[in-house]
Parts: sequence; C-alpha cells; structure tokens
Amino acid sequence: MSEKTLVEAINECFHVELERDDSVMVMGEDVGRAGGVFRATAGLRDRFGPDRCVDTPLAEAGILGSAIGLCMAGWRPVCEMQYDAFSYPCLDQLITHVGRYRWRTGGAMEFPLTIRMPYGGGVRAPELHDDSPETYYVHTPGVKVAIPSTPADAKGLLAAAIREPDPVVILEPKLHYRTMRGEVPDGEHVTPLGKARVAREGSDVTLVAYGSMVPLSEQAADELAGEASVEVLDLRSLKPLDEDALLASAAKTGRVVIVQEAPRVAGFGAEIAAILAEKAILDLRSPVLRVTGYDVPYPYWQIEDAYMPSVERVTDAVRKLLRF
Amino acid sequence: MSEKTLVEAINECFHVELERDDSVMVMGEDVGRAGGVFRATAGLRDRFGPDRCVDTPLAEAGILGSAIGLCMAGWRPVCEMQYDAFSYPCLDQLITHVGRYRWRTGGAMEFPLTIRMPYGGGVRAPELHDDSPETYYVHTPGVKVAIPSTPADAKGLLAAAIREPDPVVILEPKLHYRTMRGEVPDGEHVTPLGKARVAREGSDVTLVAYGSMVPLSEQAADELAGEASVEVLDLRSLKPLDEDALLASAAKTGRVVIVQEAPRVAGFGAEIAAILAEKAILDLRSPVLRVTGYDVPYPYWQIEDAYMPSVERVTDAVRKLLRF
Amino acid sequence: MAQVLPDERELRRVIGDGDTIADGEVEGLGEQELVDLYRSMVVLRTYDERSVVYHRQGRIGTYAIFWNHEAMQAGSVYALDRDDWVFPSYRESAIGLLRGMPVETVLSWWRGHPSGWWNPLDYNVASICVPIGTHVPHAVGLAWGKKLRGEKTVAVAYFGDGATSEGAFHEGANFAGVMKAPAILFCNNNQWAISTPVSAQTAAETLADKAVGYGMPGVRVDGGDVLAVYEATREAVERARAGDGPTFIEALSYRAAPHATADDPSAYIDMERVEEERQNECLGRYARYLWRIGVLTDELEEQIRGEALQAMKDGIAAAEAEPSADPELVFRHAYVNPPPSLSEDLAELKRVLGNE
Amino acid sequence: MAQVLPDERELRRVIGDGDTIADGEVEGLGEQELVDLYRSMVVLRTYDERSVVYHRQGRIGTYAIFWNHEAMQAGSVYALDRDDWVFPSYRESAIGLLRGMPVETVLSWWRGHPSGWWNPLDYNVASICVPIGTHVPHAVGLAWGKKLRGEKTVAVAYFGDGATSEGAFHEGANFAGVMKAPAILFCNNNQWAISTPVSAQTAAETLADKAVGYGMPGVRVDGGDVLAVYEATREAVERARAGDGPTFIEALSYRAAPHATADDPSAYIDMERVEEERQNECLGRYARYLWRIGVLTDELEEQIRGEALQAMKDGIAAAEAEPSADPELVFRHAYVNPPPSLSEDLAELKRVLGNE
Ligand SMILES: Cc1ncc(C[n+]2csc(CCOP(=O)(O)OP(=O)(O)O)c2C)c(N)n1
Ligand SMILES: Cc1ncc(C[n+]2csc(CCOP(=O)(O)OP(=O)(O)O)c2C)c(N)n1
Ligand SMILES: [Mg+2]
Ligand SMILES: [Mg+2]
Repeated sequence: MSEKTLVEAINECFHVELERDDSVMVMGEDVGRAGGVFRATAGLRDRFGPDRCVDTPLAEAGILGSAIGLCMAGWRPVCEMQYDAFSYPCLDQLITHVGRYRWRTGGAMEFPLTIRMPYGGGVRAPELHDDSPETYYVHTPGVKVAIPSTPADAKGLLAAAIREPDPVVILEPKLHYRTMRGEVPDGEHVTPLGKARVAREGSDVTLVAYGSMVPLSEQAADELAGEASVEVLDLRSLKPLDEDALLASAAKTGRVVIVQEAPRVAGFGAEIAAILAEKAILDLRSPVLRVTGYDVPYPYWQIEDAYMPSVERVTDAVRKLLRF
Repeated sequence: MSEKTLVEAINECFHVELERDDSVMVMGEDVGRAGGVFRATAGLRDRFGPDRCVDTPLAEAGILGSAIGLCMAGWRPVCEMQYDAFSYPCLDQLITHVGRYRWRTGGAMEFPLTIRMPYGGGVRAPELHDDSPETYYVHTPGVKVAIPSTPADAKGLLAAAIREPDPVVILEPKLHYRTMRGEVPDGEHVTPLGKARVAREGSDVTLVAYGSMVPLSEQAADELAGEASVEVLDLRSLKPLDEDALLASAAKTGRVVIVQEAPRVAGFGAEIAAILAEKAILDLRSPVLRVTGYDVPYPYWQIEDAYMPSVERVTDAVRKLLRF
Repeated sequence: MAQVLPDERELRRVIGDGDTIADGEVEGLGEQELVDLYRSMVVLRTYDERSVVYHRQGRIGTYAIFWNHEAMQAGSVYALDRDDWVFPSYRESAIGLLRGMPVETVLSWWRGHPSGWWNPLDYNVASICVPIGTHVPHAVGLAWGKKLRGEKTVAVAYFGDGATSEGAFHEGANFAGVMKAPAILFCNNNQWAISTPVSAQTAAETLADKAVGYGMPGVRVDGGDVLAVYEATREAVERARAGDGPTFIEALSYRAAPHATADDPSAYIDMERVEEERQNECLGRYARYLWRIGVLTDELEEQIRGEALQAMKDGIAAAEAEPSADPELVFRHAYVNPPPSLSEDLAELKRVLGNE
Repeated sequence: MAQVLPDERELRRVIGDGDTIADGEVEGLGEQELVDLYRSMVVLRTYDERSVVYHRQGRIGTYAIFWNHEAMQAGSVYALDRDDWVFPSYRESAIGLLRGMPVETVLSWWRGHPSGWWNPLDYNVASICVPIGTHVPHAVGLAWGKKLRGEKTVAVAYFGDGATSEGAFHEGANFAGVMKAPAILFCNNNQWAISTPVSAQTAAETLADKAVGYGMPGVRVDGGDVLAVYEATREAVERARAGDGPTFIEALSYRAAPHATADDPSAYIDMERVEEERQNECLGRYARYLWRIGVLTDELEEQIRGEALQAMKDGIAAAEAEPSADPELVFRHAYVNPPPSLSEDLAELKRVLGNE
C-alpha cells in the first residue's frame, strides 16, 4: 500500500499492466511524448517504447476504429479520449462496431479494448471539458462501463478493464485526479467489475452514486449526521450493475436518492430508479428522488456550481424523503 | 382528410411546408434524384429545385454540421439520416453543437433544424437497419425528440418540428411506413410537441408507448379485452414530455407497463419509470414494468421477433401486475 | 521537390478491345493462373446472378448486387497471400468464396440467419461492413498491428466512391499513412452511391487524387479489367510488404445494375448508359481476352460455369436446410461475460414463450 | 489534364529578411493600410501577452496562447469584408477584436463568465469552437447558405494542423468542394498539436496537398509574413466571390509558446528550436519591414502599443467589474421553448437555495 493521487494510481496501473502483458498497448492524443495532458500515461513511452504508447493523429474515430483492427491482430489496446466531450466523435465506432463485432463473429473473436477518459465538471475549464457522458456508453449493447471514485478503485477498475475480454469504457473523475489521495495496493491490483461498494453504512436512506458524486454524497451524509443514518452506495460499475447490492440497500433503508452529475433526462440514474420501481416497490417507503445535472449544456464555469449536484441539494432531497 | 400511408403523410407534409416557407430546405443522402430510399421526399427536387432538396455527399456529420451553418444563414434545414444506425456519425455534431449553439450565443441565434430518420426493426433487413436510438437523442440537452405512431401524427409532428425554433429529432417507424394507412388532414396540419395522445382509454392498466410500440400495445389491449381495461398512452413527444398525461393515466390505473423497442439498460423507458417512482409512488398499486429490447445488438432478422417486444410479452407483463 | 501526384491519373489497362487497342499481359501469370482468375470471376458472377433470382423467389432477403464488380474483387484478392486480410463492404459480400467460404454461409447472411455469421480468423476475411467507410480504420489497425508484431500481413479494405466522403475513411486513411501500415485502400468507383453520382460526391478530379493528402501513392485502374486490377494490387502488396506503407487504388467501373434488389435506378440513371456498360461488362471482356490468347475453350468455359452453378444449387439447398435459428441466440455472443441482467432477460423470455 | 497540384508548394513570402531576401510589396496596400495591419497585430499581441499575465495573476482561467500566430489572424481578417464571416477555434479567441468586439467580452470568455458569450451576428464572428475541426462544416454551411440566398458573403474557418486529421474537417472540406461554397479553410500549421508534431499527424508532404482531394486550390504561405497571408487570403476571397469556390490555405508557422497556460512544452519540444522561432516572430518581422520602408516611427509604434495596452487595462477592469453571474442563467438559452421539466428544475433549485 502507498498513498497516491487518483491519477498516480492510474499511471501505476499502466506500468503494472504493460509490464505484465506485452499485448497491452496505450494509444491516444498526447499520451506518449507528453505522457497525457493529465500525465496518466507518464513514463510509458520511455519505458515501453513508442509502439506500445502511441501518440496518434488527432482523430477519435480513427483511434477507436484502428483499435478494433489492433484487437484483431492480437493486441489489447487502451484508448485514451482526451476529455469526455471529445469522445463523441468515437460514438459511431463504439455503437456500430465495438459493441457488435464479437457478436457479429458468432462469438469467435474477442475485442478486449479499453476506452478511458477524464470526465465531469467542477474544474473551471472552458466549454466541453466537463461532460458526464456515461449514459451514451451504458445504453450501448456490448459495452461495459465503470467509474471509479477512489484512487484504489481507479487502479483496480482500470486493471479489470484491461484484463476483461469485453470492451470496457472507464470514466475517471478528473475533478479528483490530483486532489484526492488514498491508499492504493502496490503491484497487481484488480477491482472486479460488477461489484458495488458500500462507501458508508446507514439505515435510514440510501444515496446511490458513482464517480465524483460519491465523495459528495459522503459529505451530505456527514452533514446529515444526527438527523439520519445515511448509507452511501458507490456503484463502481454501471454495467455489469450490482443489482443485489442496490436492492439490498433499498430493502434496508426504504428510501433512495440517486445522485448523478449528468443531465437528468434519460440519464443513468433513471435506470436505477426504474430497477427500484420494478423490483423494490414494496420496500420503498417514499418516492425515489434524483439529484442530477440539468437538461442544459454544462454551463460556463463561473456558475457551474449551480449546475452540479451540491451537498445542499442532496440533503434537501434526503430531508424530503424523511418527511414523506 | 384523405387516407394515406405513413410515408405518404410525411411526403405531403414536405410539400406543404416547403411551399409555405421558402426558407425550408431538405438535405440528405438520396433525398433528391431518388426522392429518398423510402420516397419520403419524392417530388421535392422536381418541384422546388435541387437547391431546396439537396443530394448531399455521403457524410452524416457533414450533413448536420453544414446544416448548422445553413441555419446561421437563415435556412431551416431538414436533414435526413438514411437509417437509424447511420445517424451515429452525426452524434458528435448533435451533442457538441446542435444542442449547444443557441445557448453559446446567449440565446441570440436560433437553430431551427430538423433531423429525421426511419427507425426500428421488424423489416427483415441486414444488420444496422433496425436500431431505436432515441435515448441518445433525448439525453442530449438542447434537442427535442418526437416519434409519431400514426400517419396523421407523422405529418403533424414533422410540421411542428420544421416550424419549431429549437432543433428537433424525429424518428419515424419504418415498419409502418407503407403498411399503416390512416386519415390525414389535408393541407397544413401541425401536431404540437409535448402533447401525448390517449390511443385507447382504460382503467386497470396503462401501457406507455411511442412509435411502433403503440399499435403493438393496442393489439395487446385487444388481447386482454375481457380480462382488463387497458389504457394505451402514446407519448408522441419524448422531449418535451407530457408528464401531466403520464401522471394522470398512472393515477387512474395505478399500474403501468412501459413498452420500448430499444435496449432496456438506460433506455428512455427508464426515464418514464423514474418519473413515476418520484411523482406517482402513492398512486402505484404494483411495480412498474418495462417490456423492451435487450442489451444486445439488434439480431439477424430470422430471430428478430424474439428480440422485439411482442404482444405475448406485453400481455404477460400486464397479467403480472393484475396478479400482484 | 518530390512528385506528389497520384502515381497515375490515366487508367491502367491490360486487356485490349480485340480491335484497335492491343492486348497486354501480366508477368508471372501463366495459363493456369489466368484460368484460376477466370474461375474466380465466374464463381462471383454466378453467385450474384443466382442471388437476384433467389431474392425474387423470396429465398433470400434484400440483396446488394455486385454484377460487373467481379473483376475488381477477383483481381485484387488474387494478388494477396492467404494470410492477408480482406475487409469487405456489403458490395463484396461473397468475396469470402474466393477464400473457401461455403456458399451457404454467404447466402445465410442474406437470409438473416445466424449461420451467415462467420469467424473471420477462418478465412482472414472480416465481417461484412454495412455502415459505409467505417471499416477502413479496422483494416488499417489490423495491418498496423500485424506490422508491430513483425508479421508480413497485408490488409485490404474495400469500399465505394461514396465512402470517400465519410470521416471514417479519412481518419483511417490518415492513420494508414502515419503508421505506414501495410494496407491497401481499394475503392470500387462504380460512379454511383445509390442515386448520387460521383460528380455530386466530390469535386476532386479523380478519387485517386485523395491519396496525396495522406502521403500515399494513388493508383487508377480500369475496374473492368481483371488483369490490370491484379497487377495494380500486386504492386501495392509488394510495396506494403517491403515496408513502404499503404496504397490507395481507385478502380473505375460502373454500376450496371440496381444498387440493391429494392432499388429502381431508372428514376435516376440514364438506362441507355447502363446498357452500354452492360455490353462491356468485365467477365465478358476477360473471357474474350482468354479466347483471343487461346486459353479458353467451350469445354473449359462450360465446365467452370457448370461447377459454379452446381455450387450455388448445393449452397442454397444447404442454406435452406439449416435448422431454423434458436431464438436464444439473441442473447449470445454480445459479451464474453454477459451482465447478469441479460441472463435474467433470457430466463424471462423463455418463461413467457413457455419454453422453460 | 488540368493541374491538380496545390497552387504552390513553395511558401509565399512578401517580407524580406533585410539582408539577402528582398522585401516585396502587396498591390493595393498603401501606408494607411500597412499601419492598420500593424495595429491589428499589436492589438492581438498585447491581448495575448497580457492574458498570460492575467492568468498567472489568477484573473482569467486556462488560456490558449496565440503568440506568433498574429500575422495569420490579422493578415487574413484584413482581406475580408465586414460582411464576411469568421469561424475561430480557441486559438483565434481574440480575433473578434479585429471586428470591434470589446476586450472584456473575450476576457470574460476565458473567465468563464456568461458575458463572454457574444451574438455572432453582431460581428459576423461565430462562437469559439473548442472541439477540434468541428466548425469547418459550419463555415462551409454558412457560405453555401449565403450563396443560395444570392449573397456574396465569404466564410473563413480557422483550425490547426492537428485538425486536418479529424473526420469533421474532411467532411466539411468535401462539402465545400461539392457545393462550390465561398469558403476559405485557413489552416494555421504551427507544427504541433499539443505535444504531437505534424510529422506524426499526417504523412502528406504538405497540408496544402490535402486540397487536391477536395478539388480545391491549396495554397502555402509563410504564416509569419502578414503581407503574404493577406495577399493569399485576398486571392482566395476573390475566387470565392467570383463563384469559383473554396480555397485551402496552409499558413506555415511555429508554436513558439506553450499550447496553453497549463502546458509545459519542455517535455516534448526542443526549446532551442523554440528560441530560434521566437527570434523570428511575426510582429517583429513586420515591424522591421515597416521600418525599412519608412512607415513606422518610434512615435507611431509607441502610440499604437500604448493604445493597445490601455484597451487591455480597460478591458480587464470592465471584465472584473461585471456583476457576478446569475446562477439562473444555467437554465436559460438552451431552448427557445424550454421543456416544462426545466422550469420545474429551476423552481426547485431556487427553493433549495432559499431564493424563492
Ligand atoms: C454510414 C452510412 N450511411 C448511409 C448508409 C446507407 N447506404 C448504403 S449503400 C449507400 C451508398 C454507398 O455508395 P458507395 O460508397 O459508392 O458504394 P456502392 O454501394 O456504390 O458500392 C448508402 C448511402 C450506410 N450504409 N452507412
Ligand atoms: C475533438 C477534440 N479532440 C481533442 C481535443 C483536445 N485538444 C485541444 S487542442 C488539441 C490540439 C490541437 O492541435 P491543432 O489542431 O494543431 O491546433 P493548435 O492547438 O496547434 O492551434 C487537442 C488534441 C479537442 N479540443 N477536440
Ligand atoms: Mg459507388
Ligand atoms: Mg497546431
């Protein structure tokens, strides 16, 4: 164990996984010479050479499309999209090919590729550096999605994704790249996909969150100490989803607030609410609430705090349920 | 009024709207010389000239991207995407620009563009001619989405979209292009966005559907006649959504089944369930169920019927609720 | 300053017209090879013509006709080694036949039956790509990836004139140039993208001109001349294998049939022009050449055609004899490790269908 | 056969080196115009240098530096009419200053304040485009749309060397060629896309070579020579206005500063090379030219610099004096007719914040 920032944990994961398996390669814009604009891939080009840590042309569909071909040639490519909103040009390759190619071969071939990107707001950046695009990915068949909220999980989930035979998209909370530190297991460390984490135990209300909404939910839980015993469930993996953990927590508390940074309409939080409405209706003592971003472009940064789910909005939602 | 097929109703709408407003133009692959692969734009090039019904190069991002510029020059472009799955290359322009440009100008400019495409399965077509991509669109801020289920609405919603100052995506159920006939008002006909339609009144259960799932739901309602009084709510417009109609129907019946052709995970049906879990929890007498496509690529057509929501699956879900 | 024009703006030709234009020949192609090539073309032609009939008979679904594209497909594949990869579009749906793929596999694909899905590793033929141009980066990635592994594999992506307008083509081509991928970008310029003529597709004078922007040679060849196609492809293969990177080949041809069985080109194509092109179609041109140089005989011709026809008869019989597909297949193959919700869905569907 | 090569593969130059290379001149540019151009460059240079300082002082956010890009921006805009449209990327964030946009507007953009969002119709300057290359089709669509309306407007899209790899660039450029849009694709080839050198971006010999594939002229110009940039752009404008369609201009330059304030180029660029380029930066080159031809004086230089500096001081003061933005703006402007759920959200937020 050693203490690391979230992005250091990711970097370490790369060093371990590229050493471990020489079919793993990293590709993307500025991942090589510069070591990534957040330095997530620092040192890889020097250590493993420019063929295993490749500075690509500036073309996200080209990156993902050629990664499909690399898989067919036996590689396990890890593609970096430089920012959330710059991943959109790769959606076509993702939806029409990444999620379907194995199926198209009757299960004969594997496409063990990983797509990772920094996501989310709160970093005082210009437009289009702040999106939370997980819904586009989760809704796409054939693709798995994980979002870490701690340095240890950032390392462990990335390792799981790299080793997974199915394509996995990892969104990394860029807000916490350098500000969050935590204990991270040294060497090989894998956090299995599909296992949620009870970040905080509680009995009155469950906050369901992932990524950067987890620490926020924990803050809200602190804020509510004395008023209510709040459980915080960190989903970690959106697909496969740990339904058992979700239903167990809902059964225990009977009250659920879902916290999601992305715009609410048809966002992933709706899926959580829908699962509860189907499978936990008798457990629910109150409505299922969502605290989310809004159905608007992520705003200019001077007012981004009004967009982002806040401790106030979360505690308000919890209090609503307690009063219900 | 005259009886028309769904695609004839769309074609008539174009003739009326291009005549009415000479800033309306139609663009896309094969919309001109061929009049569209489904003949939705037949006759427009001859009548309005090749500048108002434009055969574009084969490039969906180019179509939508240049349509943004056309809006800035005062046009109201209607962009055809030839099929659902071939709209994915335009997602980047949609998410990063179509939904944001007006906002980016501080509300100074309007982007009255329409994107329309045939969508959905059941037509015995090769791969990637069968998708139901509405979730990608609805989740995108700044963009509205409508899906007609009848010839009259196909005409009326398209007219509404063309006249709307905001960007609108229209998905047209290709399965019913030529097989569904209905009375369509002659001349100008507008179906306002944001108003659901009670396709069938009932008191025991509500089926919430849109597009090609509406006639299917009506069939299921027929099948259940004698057993249960089934209401079928045709949403027509996914954004803006007619929440009042949804909540009124749920309050009346207390039982809701959502029928959606797209893959379930994080699909639009989840949003409906989430709204009910938040706002109708006391009205619900039973779980909210979803009958949907699955988290897999839309299958080869010999087994597509096993993928598509069927009357059997819908009636089964309704019976589950009645037994609950 | 180096020459940046496409290698040739004039069309390469080998086959003459039996009159004023003299026949050429291709080094290294003996009688056996010439007949092999002929056989390949007949196999494809027979597949195509029978498929249109099968479609009319309701035995296969919508079908993308490739009549008069056989020279481009057969000529180029013949220039490859068995280890080289082929990335077809829907227009090259039967190209796997040239690699030993059973006829019934391809027919099953067009029948919407899961037995039409093959393992690309069995033939080094990728899955049929339906969304235009999107497989160009796949071929480039494969070629690049093989090169990184020290293998000598070449990959060919087939696409149409319309495909050159797509961003995916551009990004793939640019990657190919930068990575010096041993790839061949083979453009079947049949001058139409459904109803859109190539003049409305691009303002470039030739499609091969596009190669300049990717720093790769662009070659133009008569797509109706199987020997010219073979030769141009062979040169591209040699370049690729020598480590000199990708080549863009524009094979000029004409779509002398509807885009697909559902299409009526009379609405947008001058049918007289089509008739002219049909008179000059590629298989006839090659057959006449072989007759002129004395390689083809009535007997041989009949035998080759007979075998191809028999293969089709056997193929459609086999395709139709396939057991009807198990609906459970809907749930298979999307994931190596499916999410638990998918297994639940399957169980639920089986319950509803009463199969449980 | 027509010439398809880019018009010129050699770089155009007008400004000499005061030594072996003689100074040229541009027809139609009198003393007044030469000084105007100088003023434009000083305005941009001053904006840029002050912005880096303001960033260090925490008064603006991350900032994309355009030091040594002023000649490309000022020279090209000067060749346009006021009705012509400019589509900037983040690298041309302050280009609106040349159209009368207040300094505080641009500063506010970088301060993340809503008063940094302008109405493009006020200046015929589109919004700053952040996602690379995606505005190329916008400019082309505008140019095409204006042409359809019978107007004579030209649109210029600015983008970098890296942008030429994106599919959006390709699709837009191809549309421009096909629609004969009166558009100019102005590529600032500063030889780096963040840390990626242009040699890893494309295998094309020059970026102007890409024009061939779109059937438009490709022009190469010394991007550090404001007069050459002006002249090349003016010719492109004339072509566009005459109905002869689009032009691709490659302006060759060098990024002699970090990509943005957050970037440390010493990790990937040879800083000696950067130093060399800094010695030869575009404003100094033009100033020396003006001195040589006797147009610039100490007095004039001082006056122009003084005015520009004052404008910046006033601009930052005005930007900092903006009232802090109303959080309610989060809910405004996305829609003309917002969906009802959005109004509900606003009401809810106001309730939570206790503002209701
Ligand atoms: C991305 C995408 N957009 C649209 C289509 C619909 N479509 C199928 S074939 C075709 C024309 C293709 O023309 P071309 O590239 O010249 O190939 P050809 O069919 O002539 O071989 C179109 C537009 C598609 N398959 N994929
Ligand atoms: C679609 C997209 N991908 C990635 C980025 C991140 N990014 C910002 S600037 C940049 C490099 C751009 O290089 P170039 O086009 O040469 O322009 P320059 O910055 O040199 O002016 C990158 C990769 C982006 N903004 N948009
Ligand atoms: Mg074609
Ligand atoms: Mg650059």
